[in-house]
Amino acid sequence: MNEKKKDLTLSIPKEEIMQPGHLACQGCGASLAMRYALKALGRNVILDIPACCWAVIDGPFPYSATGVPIYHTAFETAAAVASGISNGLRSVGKSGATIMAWAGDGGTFDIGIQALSGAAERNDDIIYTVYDNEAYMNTGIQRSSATPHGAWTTTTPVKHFKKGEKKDLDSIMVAHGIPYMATASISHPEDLIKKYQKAAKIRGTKFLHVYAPCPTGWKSDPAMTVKVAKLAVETNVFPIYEVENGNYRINIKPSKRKEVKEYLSMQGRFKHLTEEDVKYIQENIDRKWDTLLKKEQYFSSKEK
Amino acid sequence: MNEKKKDLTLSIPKEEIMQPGHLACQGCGASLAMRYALKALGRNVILDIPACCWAVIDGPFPYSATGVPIYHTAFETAAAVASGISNGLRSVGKSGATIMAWAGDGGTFDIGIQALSGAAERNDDIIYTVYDNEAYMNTGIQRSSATPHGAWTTTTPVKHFKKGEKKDLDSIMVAHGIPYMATASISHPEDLIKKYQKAAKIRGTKFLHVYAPCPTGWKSDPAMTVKVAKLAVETNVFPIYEVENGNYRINIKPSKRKEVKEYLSMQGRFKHLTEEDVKYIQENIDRKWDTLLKKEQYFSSKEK
Amino acid sequence: MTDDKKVELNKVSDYPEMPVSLGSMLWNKTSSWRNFKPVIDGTKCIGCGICWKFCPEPAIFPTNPPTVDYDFCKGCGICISECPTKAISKVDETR
Amino acid sequence: MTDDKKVELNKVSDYPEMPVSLGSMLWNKTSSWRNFKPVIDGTKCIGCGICWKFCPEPAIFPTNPPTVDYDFCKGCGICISECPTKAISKVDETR
Amino acid sequence: MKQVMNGDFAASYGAMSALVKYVAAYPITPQTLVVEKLSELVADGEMDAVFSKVESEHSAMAACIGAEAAGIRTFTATSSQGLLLMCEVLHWAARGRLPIVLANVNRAVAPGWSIWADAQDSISQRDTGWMQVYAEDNQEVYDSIIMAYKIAESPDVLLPMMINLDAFFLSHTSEVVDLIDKKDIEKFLPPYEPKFKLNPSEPHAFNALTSPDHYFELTYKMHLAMEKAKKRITEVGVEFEKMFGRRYGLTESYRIEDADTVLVTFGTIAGTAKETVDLLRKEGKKVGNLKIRVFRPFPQEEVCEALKNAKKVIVVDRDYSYGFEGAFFTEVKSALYNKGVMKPLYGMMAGIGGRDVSTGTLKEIVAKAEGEDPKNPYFIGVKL
Amino acid sequence: MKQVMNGDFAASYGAMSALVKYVAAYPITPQTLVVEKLSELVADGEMDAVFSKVESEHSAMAACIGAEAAGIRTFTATSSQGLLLMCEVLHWAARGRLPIVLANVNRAVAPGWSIWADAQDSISQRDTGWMQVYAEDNQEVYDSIIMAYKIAESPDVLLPMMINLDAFFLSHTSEVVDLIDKKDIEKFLPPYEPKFKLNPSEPHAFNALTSPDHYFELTYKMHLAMEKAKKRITEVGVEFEKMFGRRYGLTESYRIEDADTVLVTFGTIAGTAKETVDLLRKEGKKVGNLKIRVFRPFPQEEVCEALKNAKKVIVVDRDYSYGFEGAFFTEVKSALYNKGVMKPLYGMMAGIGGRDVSTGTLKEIVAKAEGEDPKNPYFIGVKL
Amino acid sequence: MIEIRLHGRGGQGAVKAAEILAKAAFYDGKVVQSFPFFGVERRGAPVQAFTRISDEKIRIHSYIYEPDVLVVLDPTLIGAEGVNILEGLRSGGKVIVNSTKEPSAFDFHGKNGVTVYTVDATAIAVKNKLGSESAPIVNTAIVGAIAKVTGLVTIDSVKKAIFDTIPRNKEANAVAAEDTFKNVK
Amino acid sequence: MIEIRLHGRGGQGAVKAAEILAKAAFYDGKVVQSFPFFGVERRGAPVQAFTRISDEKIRIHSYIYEPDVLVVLDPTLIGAEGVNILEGLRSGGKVIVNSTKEPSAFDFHGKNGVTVYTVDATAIAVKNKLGSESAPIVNTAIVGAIAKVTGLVTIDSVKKAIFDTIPRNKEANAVAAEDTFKNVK
Ligand SMILES: Cc1ncc(C[n+]2csc(CCOP(=O)(O)OP(=O)(O)O)c2C)c(N)n1
Ligand SMILES: Cc1ncc(C[n+]2csc(CCOP(=O)(O)OP(=O)(O)O)c2C)c(N)n1
Ligand code: SF4
Ligand code: SF4
Ligand code: SF4
Ligand code: SF4
Ligand code: SF4
Ligand code: SF4
Ligand SMILES: [Mg+2]
Ligand SMILES: [Mg+2]
Repeated sequence: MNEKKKDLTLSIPKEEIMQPGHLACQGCGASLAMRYALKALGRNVILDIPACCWAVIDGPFPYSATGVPIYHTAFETAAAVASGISNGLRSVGKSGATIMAWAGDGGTFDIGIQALSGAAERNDDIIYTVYDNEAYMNTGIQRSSATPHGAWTTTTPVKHFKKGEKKDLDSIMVAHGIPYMATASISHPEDLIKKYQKAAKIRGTKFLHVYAPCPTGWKSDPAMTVKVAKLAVETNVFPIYEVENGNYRINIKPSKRKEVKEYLSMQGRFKHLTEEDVKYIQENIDRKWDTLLKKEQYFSSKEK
Repeated sequence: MNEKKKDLTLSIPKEEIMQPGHLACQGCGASLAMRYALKALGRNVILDIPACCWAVIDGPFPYSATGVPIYHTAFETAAAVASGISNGLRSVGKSGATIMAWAGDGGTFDIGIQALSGAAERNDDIIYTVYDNEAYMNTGIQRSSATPHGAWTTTTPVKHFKKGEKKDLDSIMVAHGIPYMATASISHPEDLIKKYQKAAKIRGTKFLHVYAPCPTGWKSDPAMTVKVAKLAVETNVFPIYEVENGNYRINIKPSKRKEVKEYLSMQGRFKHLTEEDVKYIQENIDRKWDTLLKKEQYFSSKEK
Repeated sequence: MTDDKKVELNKVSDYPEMPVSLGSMLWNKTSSWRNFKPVIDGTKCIGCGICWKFCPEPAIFPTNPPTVDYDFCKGCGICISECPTKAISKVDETR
Repeated sequence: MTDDKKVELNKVSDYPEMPVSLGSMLWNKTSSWRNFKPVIDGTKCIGCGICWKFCPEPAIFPTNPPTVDYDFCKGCGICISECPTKAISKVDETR
Repeated sequence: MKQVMNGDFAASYGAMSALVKYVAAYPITPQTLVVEKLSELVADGEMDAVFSKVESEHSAMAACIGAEAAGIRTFTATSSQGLLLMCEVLHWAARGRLPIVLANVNRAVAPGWSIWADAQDSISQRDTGWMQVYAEDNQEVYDSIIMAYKIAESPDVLLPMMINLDAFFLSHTSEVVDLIDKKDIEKFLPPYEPKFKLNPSEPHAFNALTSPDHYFELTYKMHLAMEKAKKRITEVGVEFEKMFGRRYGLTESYRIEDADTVLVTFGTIAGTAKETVDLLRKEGKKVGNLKIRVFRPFPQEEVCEALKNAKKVIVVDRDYSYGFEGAFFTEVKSALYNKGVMKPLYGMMAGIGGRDVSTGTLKEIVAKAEGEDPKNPYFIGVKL
Repeated sequence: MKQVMNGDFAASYGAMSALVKYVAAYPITPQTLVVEKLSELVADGEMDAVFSKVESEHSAMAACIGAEAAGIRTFTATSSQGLLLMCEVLHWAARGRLPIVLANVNRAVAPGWSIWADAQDSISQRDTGWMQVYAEDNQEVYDSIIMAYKIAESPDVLLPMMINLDAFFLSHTSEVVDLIDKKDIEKFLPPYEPKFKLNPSEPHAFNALTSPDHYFELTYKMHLAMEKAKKRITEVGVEFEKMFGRRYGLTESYRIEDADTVLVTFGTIAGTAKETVDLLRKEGKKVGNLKIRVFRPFPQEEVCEALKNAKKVIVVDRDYSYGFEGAFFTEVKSALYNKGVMKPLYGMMAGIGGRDVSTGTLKEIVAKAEGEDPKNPYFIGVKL
Repeated sequence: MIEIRLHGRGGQGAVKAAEILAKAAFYDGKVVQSFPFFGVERRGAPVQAFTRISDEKIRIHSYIYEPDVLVVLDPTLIGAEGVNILEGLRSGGKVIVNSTKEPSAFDFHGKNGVTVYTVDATAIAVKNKLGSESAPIVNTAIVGAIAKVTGLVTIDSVKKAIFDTIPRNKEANAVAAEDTFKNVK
Repeated sequence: MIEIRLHGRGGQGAVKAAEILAKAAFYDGKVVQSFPFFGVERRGAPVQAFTRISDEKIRIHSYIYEPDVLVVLDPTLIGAEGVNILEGLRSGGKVIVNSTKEPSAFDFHGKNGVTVYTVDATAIAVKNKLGSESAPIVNTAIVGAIAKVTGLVTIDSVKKAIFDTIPRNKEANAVAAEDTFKNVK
């Protein structure tokens, strides 16, 4: 009966491991992040997830939407639990599955950084993902140290909006000397998936920092989630790069970087900012991008 | 009666704030570190000290050897308690004293890194000192993430000697974007004192990493404490440098770096190492020194 | 774990010893979250797969043209704004 | 807090409400830790102050030549090995 | 001034009214509204304080410890996992004799994750040396925080105090709260001026290594302080009533004089229990309620006195010491034992993990106790 | 094979003998010898296990949780501050139903810093859902760890277990310990094969958000597991005796049949108490000792049975629930109350902060109880 | 004591509506209590909120099982999968629905003594520029209708409560409430 | 039951000596217990260690207050500030000192029934190359003297215990013990 059409174009793996029925808000970037990561890694994966939106998204007891084993764990323990799973299985010679900690920015930049630092120092064989929505969303939008300068949150009210830069966790993790650190965005699933596939093949601690807009917390239109993420890349708000054994590679270099203003204006969390504030933010972005370019120039395998 | 001689040459402040009678082992580098730091800072100082040798050195209840107020606190809380003291006093307009967290490498690189990272992110107005004796000494010489590759400790017994590099906390702290990070050694008290004096004048989080040999844990001759520390500098095992607002400056560049072998051979903790092991260590030191030189070259205010 | 039944836990002995999942979330038809529905116009569709790629549920089947799974579509509108040919429209279900 | 007396805490009411220090450690004569004593030879001493600078206790007074405080010197030997003129010698106290 | 506000806001205003200078806290459901409200009050300049937005509850308590040791009045708030994460530093604050005040929203302990009402979090910290109050409504939350500073900072008490409020049933429930004027507060609450504090001109080392020669004496002083705290809580309650008309003690009795059966309850269940008592009285049943407001120090004298006429006692616990009983149940019995009193006593666990405790539930509990012999513990409402 | 070893080594060999595969631990005095010994055993290849040298106790327990959830037999050891730092994750292991075994060296809790014997650390974790054993000597430390796995891993128990040993008095004291052959262990202890584990071919989510509709039932299952654990502890003790000749139960009675006065003790004090009983018997005093070996689940039936003939009971606590009493004292009374038994009962706090409890101390305690009326709590040896 | 339950969607402000209602009753001299559904609110997902209004001290703190009044902020919720709007409604109860329809269009109108009232709060919100046109915010508006239908609170108190609670566009919100007060059927 | 207290300095191995003594007694069929002073050991600072030897199960776990035998590994400790070697020694007790001196050189010799024995364990350690010349380690050597003076353990068991306990130079350590066994006065 149906006219025979050619197949739909699929630029990312077809199999859906994460299933619908989950509890993410409409237009949630974090749910996209998981969908892509699992497409990249397949089913031979064990996840552990600390307190964060994802602890809710997966569904309540006795259900799960994700299709792979998940250990829900205490907020500050994501990396340590993953270490335990990985080393525990190694102790009995079962090291086949990919062990992945999957945590929010709060659980990573703040309360979980110690466990992460420890795992990285021991170079435990895990992937650590932080899906970054730049605040504590699960508890209702409080600042984290990943919250960018200028943003409103409930603990950085408009009169005291967040002051100070986002913690540079990427550089911190690079300083830990781990074999692989990469940033990725839900707006660029193909890049993201390639990075997970690469990470799965490397032994030791891999750190992936995934940009995941949150319409609820950013006061943005759920329909704009992907657009906002794309703009973050195009404005250099969130550069897409990777560091392998200390060697930098910027994966996406916008031919002409867009103005941060465009990015900010899509999000209610920034609507109180003055022109001057925006200028300050723009300058910082440009300065940081320059530093990153320098790092790529001086610290890359090519340069050696 | 005494023949009149000219005064003794004093290259560091004369006043002794720390007093004898304390409980450091013979030849303890950590006690020298405190002696110098207080000479630099004077008496208008509030210290907090987590679990570490210094929690014992100061003396038991109801005594204290140090001459300034000390809050002994839980192992993992040094930075957070200092933040609380600093911000608490600020809340009532009393911001005169220097607030300093004083912790061992274990309490800093490992169990205390989260509190430190948090304080740095908030840029709380404190000096954070880690006196680094490269292991948990107070509990009897267990490895920390500051323990160098190759070292024996009780938890890295000779057959499983410490593998993997010392965590590069200096770079980690630089990545936090704090205004001041510096290394110093008890073998170079004049440099050390200058750095404390500088740190005391900067607002925000200052991180000082002080090299403090431990004859008990390093199985070295107590009489050699200063010599060992000096050699660490001369071999580039422990480079002396500072980073101010992202700008690197190497303070001491050995004209000809000595062989690490000389340094290692003074310490029982390394006596099991083979020639090959030593070679590996030498290579790593040289590689790291090169990276540091590059950083100084590309990231310094001069270069701008 | 793939069927869409709710798990019956009516008495203590029905409960697993550990707090583990025993079923998927497919019983949870999130259609009730939606206040409009995306409708794909097959004539405008070029089969690029972008809507499928960016659906966060996922609630789009990768047919050509794609089909929306209205049991689960939450009505976020991402597919609508990402479709390069504006082949997807927003249909009010309210009134 | 600077005298060298031990603090008397003989009954509960002697104790401070909080666990705070009430005296210095100067009562703790660490001479008992020592198994040799450093002796400075004033004739060899050039007054460079290095021994004073590096004593961890500190148990050297900054006189010229320096004087060792034998109440507290623990006998670590640092002053001996750092003295540029070998003006300090190790004297056995044992036998 | 009367306002409609939820329990979290009541706690926030409590801290503001008590002239707190330093706050360090970390968000957790259902305490989040406290950190949000305090952020706002500080940002708006209504509250003259510094608020450190720290990276964990552990650091929240540690920062409060630092500030309090420097002689600053501090406040924090948390719940459940956050309170447990503080455990080591809770002990620190207590043995360090720092009169910090903490508002804890009673929430169930994971795993499975639960954000709902349950007192397991605070009950499991009963051995830390903190004083513990359980509030019945938002007014009590607010008032208790103000009184807490006066009690805790008493030179012969110097112990930290935890004010507990039930998750959602108070934290997110809006009720009328009467706020006290700053002028009146200043009359009621003296400034905090501790004898020992971190002060370069009077240097002391705090908390040094304490040998077996001294440690026990310091513990004993904690005991004396707890004994004294019982008196102070009562005194301060009386003073508070004189100034503000609302009375709070260690316990609160409701229609127990002639009651055959007495319910022993805490937190919001106490309010629902009073309602239930009235309903049952209408049915002709002589029931009363004893609310245990202060759990640490445990008011054993008051509890024994209040229960002396009861023929039957039912203790309702929204907590469970796994492998034994509800904590209130155990301790009430222990207190009666000390007085040599033995009577039928039933321990009922109810409302665990946020399960609702309605007047219906409490009626069921009373009916259960009427029927049978003491066989403990009972779990009320479990789908057996 | 008999060897002279300290308590920490006994704990280490216990883990090795129990065929533990994964260890994550962090050093703390006086537990350090455990991490050192295990490091050595693993390095030497004597123990076929992976040892993660984590960055804190919190991560030690978290890593054990991860490994155990993956179906691996795990072990950790800690003490005092370390145990408290684990608090949140202790709850996690218990409600997560993971049969992890932990050796805890009972050390006093700071501040002031103290490294000496005191059970406040573990007592203050009595509400976490962990089973708790208190060992009297190094042999019992070793044996208890081996039995712990068999008990904890029982499919109807699935609860973690903590074996406590007194700081220095056991941890650093060398005694003769009889080690069991691997062959025999394999007969005694079946491999760990949990029904649910992290396994990609049978995916489950563990510990998800649990609404008030379900949480209470899971708590109730913990209660059933604790009840079952009492039986299993006894059964496993009998089996152990059959195979290895040493018997361990929930409690242990010493000369109590005809005793007028019974001491109730735990840990090393129990041993010293037996010695004291013999000394006092020689003086003609009819004294006995009841050692409470297992504190969680609390063996209320056994305690009541053992105390039924006693005219006077004295509970010795090396711990103190600030603002109330010693924890053992409270719970013994509560247990007797449940049985309707009332008799003179004295709570004596002794040995706090490492103060020595000698036969002399225990004689003083008995003398005290002979003289006076119950006035609790007593603090023995405090320089009043 | 009167018990009211409100139905809305995560992000729509049903909780605020319940609170405004409570505050209004407080200004009218009543004792009040209001609270959200105790759960995890998700943008888009169905949520509930509650208000208790009484003349005496409200001592109970437990869920509302048998509301006297139901308020439905989003009409798509009626009949939506997994949502049972009518659960527990007392016989003789009132149901206020934000809808363009007539009360009689709802099949439960008149059954079990239940009366349905409708008001086009969405249109009123749009008219008053509350929220955006595609996502109008109706939470303040609807309270006017509640005031009218139940008589539990005066419209003046409702307006006062709106002024106290809403940070921006206080005036427009108050006008909207007045509008629904007048236009509910 | 016999109770022994050993005095040394942090880093010298007094604790190991106590343990070797206990193990030796265990090999001789005794029930034993040994432990260090419960405190913070500091390199150079005076420390103590203890051993109990008995024929029956040792049930007590408490400090030793009245030792039967004292062993002093470092003679500079005698009379050192804050150190009271003789504290609690039972009348009739024995004191073994590592010293070149004669027993009679110690003023407590013969008082209160106390007998002093001396042995130059340092010289013996140096001779056997235990530790360095400037810091000889005497802990194994001294146990030989204890065996001889007290008769509590056989020298063969002492040697066995040394072999079991000392990681390196087992032979030389055993020889040293034999030497002190022979040379104690
Ligand atoms: C110890 C502890 N403190 C606080 C919380 C409360 N909490 C749960 S999730 C969360 C925020 C998570 O933020 P993030 O990691 O950024 O994840 P997101 O919710 O944004 O996805 C907080 C504060 C907790 N569960 N445990
Ligand atoms: C929570 C906690 N875990 C462990 C300890 C035990 N502990 C005390 S000091 C210490 C080692 C300290 O090492 P470091 O910080 O390097 O200082 P050092 O002793 O080397 O001077 C340890 C593990 C503790 N006090 N608290
Ligand atoms: S709050 Fe944000 S991150 Fe969390 S589920 Fe909603 S959209 Fe996703
Ligand atoms: S162990 Fe090392 S750091 Fe500690 S007091 Fe002794 S010498 Fe100093
Ligand atoms: S509207 Fe959103 S949820 Fe629905 S199909 Fe489109 S992308 Fe998927
Ligand atoms: S995005 Fe548009 S064009 Fe592409 S497949 Fe979907 S409907 Fe067709
Ligand atoms: S030997 Fe050491 S302690 Fe003594 S004076 Fe010299 S440096 Fe100071
Ligand atoms: S180091 Fe030597 S020369 Fe210099 S002051 Fe001291 S004794 Fe004199
Ligand atoms: Mg986040
Ligand atoms: Mg160290």
